[in-house]
Amino acid sequence: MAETAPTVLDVRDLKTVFRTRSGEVHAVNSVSFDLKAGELLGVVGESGSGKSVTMMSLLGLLPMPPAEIRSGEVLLDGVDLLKADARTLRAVRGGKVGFVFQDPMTSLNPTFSVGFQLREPLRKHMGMSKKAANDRAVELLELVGIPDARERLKDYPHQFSGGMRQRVMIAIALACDPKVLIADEPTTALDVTIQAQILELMADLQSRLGMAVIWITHDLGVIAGIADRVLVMYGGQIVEQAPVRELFANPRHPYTAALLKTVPKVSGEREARLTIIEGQPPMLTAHPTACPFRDRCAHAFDRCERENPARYTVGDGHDAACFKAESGDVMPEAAHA
Amino acid sequence: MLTYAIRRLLLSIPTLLFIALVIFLLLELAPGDPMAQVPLTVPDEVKARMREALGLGRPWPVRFGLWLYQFFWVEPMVFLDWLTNSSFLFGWLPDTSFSAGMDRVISWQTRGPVMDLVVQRLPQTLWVVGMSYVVGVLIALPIGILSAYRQYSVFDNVGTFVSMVGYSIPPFFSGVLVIVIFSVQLGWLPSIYDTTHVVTDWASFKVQVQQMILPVMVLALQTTAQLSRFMRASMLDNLGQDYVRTARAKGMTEWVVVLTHVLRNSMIPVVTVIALGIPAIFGGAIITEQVFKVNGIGQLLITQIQANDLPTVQTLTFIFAVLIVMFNLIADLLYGILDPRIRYD
Amino acid sequence: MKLRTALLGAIAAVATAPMVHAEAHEGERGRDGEVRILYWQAPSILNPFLSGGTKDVEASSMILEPLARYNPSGELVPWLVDEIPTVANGGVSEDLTQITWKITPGITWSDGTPFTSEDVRFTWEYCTHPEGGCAQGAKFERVASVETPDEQTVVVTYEGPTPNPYLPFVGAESPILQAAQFAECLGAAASTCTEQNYNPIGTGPFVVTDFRPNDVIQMEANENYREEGKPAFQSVTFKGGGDAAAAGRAVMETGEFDYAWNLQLAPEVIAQMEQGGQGVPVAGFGTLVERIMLNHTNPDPNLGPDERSVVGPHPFLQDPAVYNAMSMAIDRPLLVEIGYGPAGRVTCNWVPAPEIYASTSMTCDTQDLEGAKAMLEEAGYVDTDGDGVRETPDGVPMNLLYQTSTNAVRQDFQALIKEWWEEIGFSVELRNIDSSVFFGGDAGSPDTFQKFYADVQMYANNFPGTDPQAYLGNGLCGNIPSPATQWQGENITRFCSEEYDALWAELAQTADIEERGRIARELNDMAVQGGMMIPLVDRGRISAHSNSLGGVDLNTWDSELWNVADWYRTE
Amino acid sequence: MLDAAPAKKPLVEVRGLKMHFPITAGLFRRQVGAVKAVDGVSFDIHEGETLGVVGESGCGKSTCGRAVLRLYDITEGTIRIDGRDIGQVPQASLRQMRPTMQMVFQDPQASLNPRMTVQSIIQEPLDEHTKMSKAEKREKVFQLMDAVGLNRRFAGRYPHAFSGGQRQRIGIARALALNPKFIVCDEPIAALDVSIQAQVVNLLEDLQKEFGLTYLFISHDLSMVRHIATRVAVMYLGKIVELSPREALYAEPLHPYTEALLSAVPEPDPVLHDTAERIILTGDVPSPANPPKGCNFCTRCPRVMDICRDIDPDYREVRPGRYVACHLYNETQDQTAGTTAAPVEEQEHPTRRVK
Repeated sequence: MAETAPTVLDVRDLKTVFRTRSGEVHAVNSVSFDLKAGELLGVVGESGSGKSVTMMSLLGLLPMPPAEIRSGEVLLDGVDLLKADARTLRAVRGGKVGFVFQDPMTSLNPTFSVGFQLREPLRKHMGMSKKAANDRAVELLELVGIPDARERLKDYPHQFSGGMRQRVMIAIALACDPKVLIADEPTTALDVTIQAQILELMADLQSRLGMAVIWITHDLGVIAGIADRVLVMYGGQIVEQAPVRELFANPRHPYTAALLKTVPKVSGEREARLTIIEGQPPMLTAHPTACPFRDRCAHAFDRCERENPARYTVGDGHDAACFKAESGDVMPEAAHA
Repeated sequence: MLTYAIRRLLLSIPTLLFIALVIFLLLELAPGDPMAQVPLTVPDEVKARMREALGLGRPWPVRFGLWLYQFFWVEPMVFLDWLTNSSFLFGWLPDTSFSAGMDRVISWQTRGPVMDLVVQRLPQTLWVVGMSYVVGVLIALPIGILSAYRQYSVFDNVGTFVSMVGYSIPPFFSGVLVIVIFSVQLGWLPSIYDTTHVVTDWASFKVQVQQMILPVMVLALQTTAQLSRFMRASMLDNLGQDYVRTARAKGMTEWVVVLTHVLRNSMIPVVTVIALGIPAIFGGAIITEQVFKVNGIGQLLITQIQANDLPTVQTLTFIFAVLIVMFNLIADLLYGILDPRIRYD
Repeated sequence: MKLRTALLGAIAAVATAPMVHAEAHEGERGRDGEVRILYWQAPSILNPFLSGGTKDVEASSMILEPLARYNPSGELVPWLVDEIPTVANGGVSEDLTQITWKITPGITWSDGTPFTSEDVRFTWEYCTHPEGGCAQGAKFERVASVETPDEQTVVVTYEGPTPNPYLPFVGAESPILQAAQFAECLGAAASTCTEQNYNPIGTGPFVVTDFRPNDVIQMEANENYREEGKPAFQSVTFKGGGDAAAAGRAVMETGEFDYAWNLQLAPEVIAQMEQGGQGVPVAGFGTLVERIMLNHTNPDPNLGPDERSVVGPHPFLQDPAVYNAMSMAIDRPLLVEIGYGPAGRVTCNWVPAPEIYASTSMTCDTQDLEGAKAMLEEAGYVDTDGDGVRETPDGVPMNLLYQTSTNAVRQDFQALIKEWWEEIGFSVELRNIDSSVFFGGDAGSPDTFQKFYADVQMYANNFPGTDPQAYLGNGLCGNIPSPATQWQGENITRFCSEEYDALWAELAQTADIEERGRIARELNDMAVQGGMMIPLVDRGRISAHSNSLGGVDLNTWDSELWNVADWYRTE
Repeated sequence: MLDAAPAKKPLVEVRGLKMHFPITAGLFRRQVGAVKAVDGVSFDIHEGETLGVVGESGCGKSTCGRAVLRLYDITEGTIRIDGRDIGQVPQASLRQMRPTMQMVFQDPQASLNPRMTVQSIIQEPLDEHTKMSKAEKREKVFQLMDAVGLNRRFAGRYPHAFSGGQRQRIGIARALALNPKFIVCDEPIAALDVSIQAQVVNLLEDLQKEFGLTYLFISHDLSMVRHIATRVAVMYLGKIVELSPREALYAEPLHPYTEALLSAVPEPDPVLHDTAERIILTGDVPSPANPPKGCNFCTRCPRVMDICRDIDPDYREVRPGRYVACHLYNETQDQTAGTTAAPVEEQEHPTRRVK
């Protein structure tokens, strides 16, 4: 992982709120992170932790209303996407930034052929002729390892297996040589053997194409295998950020530590009893004024009730939002309001 | 798909025969007398003789069998004869007379062949009810799409209100209302439909359009109300789907997202609903036809029901049953054609 | 027969006004273009012998004609003959068994062939064929033979003396069919002659060009019509369908049609439509009487179906004090006003017209509740148990079940009359039955008017033509419906009186018109005073024509369109 | 290597279980084939143990679980539960057997009637199968709620008011209501978050100890199965390819599929990840309507031999307590598979071993 690589995406103080009938849900709270060229940034967290919403917020893919981006900056190549007009945003989506979503069955339009769905971004962003787009589509399918690519262009999504469908999704995301690929739980819906295939494919593609990848998952195993750097999210906030080995070897946030312990393994020592995190994730109904993990935290003390901890630097590229880590310096731009 | 269609067609035969029997028995058991409209001045024994002449003296299984024979054997023969004698298509074939000497299904009230009545009534029904259906569909689809896309907007709320009005105001009210406004008060449009009007030139075409406006308007309001709601619901279902997010993530414009990706999927159920509504066109719109004196199939059915004209009512309701069964099949097949995920075998 | 000027109400007078101008209005055939007629009940067939329906009879009357017909006064007028045969002019035999019609020479069918006595004879044959199901069969019932000594002469012989020989070939219901056209349509074949039934060849002023059953008829002037310069209209559009309100609107408000038939509408609705200024309503009165029939047998549901309304006198309804009190309690002018307006008049008679047969011996146009109560008290009907309902001297409470067909006006009447009767001490339960069941004649249904499973029932009835003999025969003991007769028979109330039967027999033997009138009036009084019914309203008919249509002369004895050949455009 | 708990008698005995769903086609809907969802499966479950069934989606593990409870009318085979043969018994007479065998479903959202309160959901089996009084039932429901860790105060609430983990607890309480001996848990944790999965698994273990339950635990999560199961059956395309005691299976998988499956599970340990050798299978699982000739796994097997494409291997006990269906173990039973297996030929085969 080259520390000197330039930053392609810089997110600062992003706040996203959903307005529902029963009040506001503060889904993303003051999230700040950056993405360096060519790295694979893993984002891990349970459902409701805000990891998907954060990524959807970046390119305005949340339905607004009910979603509303309260504040923040998303700088892609120096352009603030939150202030960009619709046309600019559309040029970025599918162009500079590609997306892969969780369920390849529902994420592909069932009534259009795979070829049509592949050609769409090519013709829009690259202005290709139908013929050129077709050739490129074949190339892309071959790139993601789909045999008989040319024949399969006229097939519909349901005629592909789950793994093949996700390959098609990846081909679409890669169509216009994106600088950034955002993959939102891309292997969650797949079987382990297929997941292994896709993980291998992604590693291969990244090394060949060199784009930066944000990989959202709840599976620590996947993160361990693929990520260079990891963001841990909880309750709409980033609670820990670290290089992958550092995170697994030396988790500094109690949540990260507990999460690592709850996961059983297929090898090594078998635990007599699974470690659990008692309680439920927090309801994000108000702007947080306390640590979101305090109710489930074994180390919580009275300050955690009163104040939401900032992200304190605890090592090289490693920070954690916990008062236990306070000895370090506060991340410059990540002080929770 | 073909096997599926054939299988369904074969299955529909016993279904339809059963429907025919049920209709017959229902009509048979319903109270009422074909002589009820004959004035009281006609003595009872004359009425009894008239009933006898209609064949009412025979037991019902005989009459049902006769009707089956007439409907399924004689009428097709008559149709064949017509094809070879006077139709455009097969007029060059040697004239046939398969049906010579056969008794057709005869209406008790008009003493004419029922199928001739149907053929006579179809044009105006198809023109008026069919046109209103087309107009209704053409209005309903954009309204439904826009209502869904701008859910809870002013437009959507107005659409909801208009649909509610369309649903809840019966045509015998709205029909009379528009007659009072446009025919009586303003005098712009006729209140009575002229079924004998023939379009020959621009002026007569204008007359035809004028006399169609009111009934089409009243009927289209209902179609629009129902379909636009359905279209809206279908669009809303699909707007929330993952593939819409994918399309947006590919940088597609909203126009493409909505009118290409979402519309195609939303149309699948809507098209089948539209197909299922088509038999209703042939069935006519009983009340509206009555209000505007568009003497089509619906009006025929209601007058013959009032007259207890069993053969006509039996034949008409059975034709509706056939149409409904057929269009159900067509709707299912359409579903298979439109939705690549569905394959019949 | 005298002109029944008395029958012409105020509105009818308006209608006759243009008739005066009719004589002055002359010119070429077809000069006035198109006339548009609207019948809200659409004609379904143009052969009146296969349909009893008024709409069909009247539509076909523009094409088919009888030998003689009735004018608006109820007088017989020659139509295809030179004069009406009578005993006086020798046309009717002295023994009243034979009538001889002389056809006017030179009359042709619309296809140009001559109209002959053979056509008349054929018509008799057609209608009396046992398998034909002829709706007018009753008119030919006593005819023994029809002979044609020559092409212009028709001799009708009856089975016995027939004081009223003017039934067959008279009036719109019994016109002449063309023998050549209908030759193949005898008996069972009648139903299959679609072309003939839809497009009969006639002698009338118009010929059919397009007939669409239950929808529209298009007609053209008959080029072979016998009268020069008639009809004034070249074509007719005869539209059917919709409802009475729409028909009235189309003539009086939007002016789309020239003539609308039988506007059975609430009086205020007609008045409002008239404000439209495009047309006017016209009224005519016939013999249709809305009446309350009184059951002479006991309809008690506790009796079995074979006893109910069959045996045993009614516990109180045969007492004159009871039914006279019931009649006195009714405010007939109010009923007329709310129910029929200009289309109704108070009547105390069963036979309200023609004038010669209309009794004048009774009056009933004032309500007298106190008198009614007194009458009941005096006859011993008192409320002994204090529940507000009188009991008979035998202690039977005076409960009435009052049934009628479902119809808005009838239900209004029921409500009012119930109120009045309850005021004088009856208990009244109301019931209404769908008209197709009520009048349907289904022997299996308990709800028909023939079965009369109620104490009183209300409906309207009339008789065809002008002679009431057969109608008065409805009161004969022999006509009582019962299980034995499969509930057939016209004597619905089961009124039975030897005296009445004897007097009716006398009527059947009498030819002299004045004498027939006297006997008929006496029979009418006997029946009403004997408690057969309580007559309420003489119901006329209202139609409407546009302001520009002249020559309309509303006729309730024959087809409304009887003189359509004389209609013309006034502007 | 001896089976850990051989002494106990089997509570559930399944022999040759087949569950085929017919495929019909043509004008007269003739059967032209069958989806062989479960195709000849045999196993025992001892009293008080947990048999884990693992496999990828479509391998027939859920169908197998349902078939064992006779939620389907099975195509072939015998099922004995607690000494009674229920394989071919008509559904009506199964009713009285139902209390001893229960099921916990995957999707707690879908398997709970949203219009019933928690109280009535848990009480429903009691209404059906017992003659308890109202008060008794109420008390029983409270006991069950205590047992699964739900607050009694929430008995009157509706399912939507609960989180996924709590809903699964409701489902478990319902399954426990009739004091069953045997519970089929069909992917009970698949829909739950990681931190909640552990809670539910621990609960299931506690309940097993407390009530002496026997589980058939169906899951695609090999690490969870490793934790909860006593013995593990690995299914592939309708058949059990390997059934072994847990420790033995995870330590030394015998069947090539088991081996590949285990190696595909991502380990939450970056160091291990970078060093371990991984087998990545190519291609997809064939359709159960049209399984390959010979061994079902022959199309993807990294150690495929000619015989595998012809002959379906027998399912045999190759070592004490270890059952495998693979031609690699055709020789004597006491040979160690890993060392004596036929040499692996890699040249043409697309399966890769990666680091």
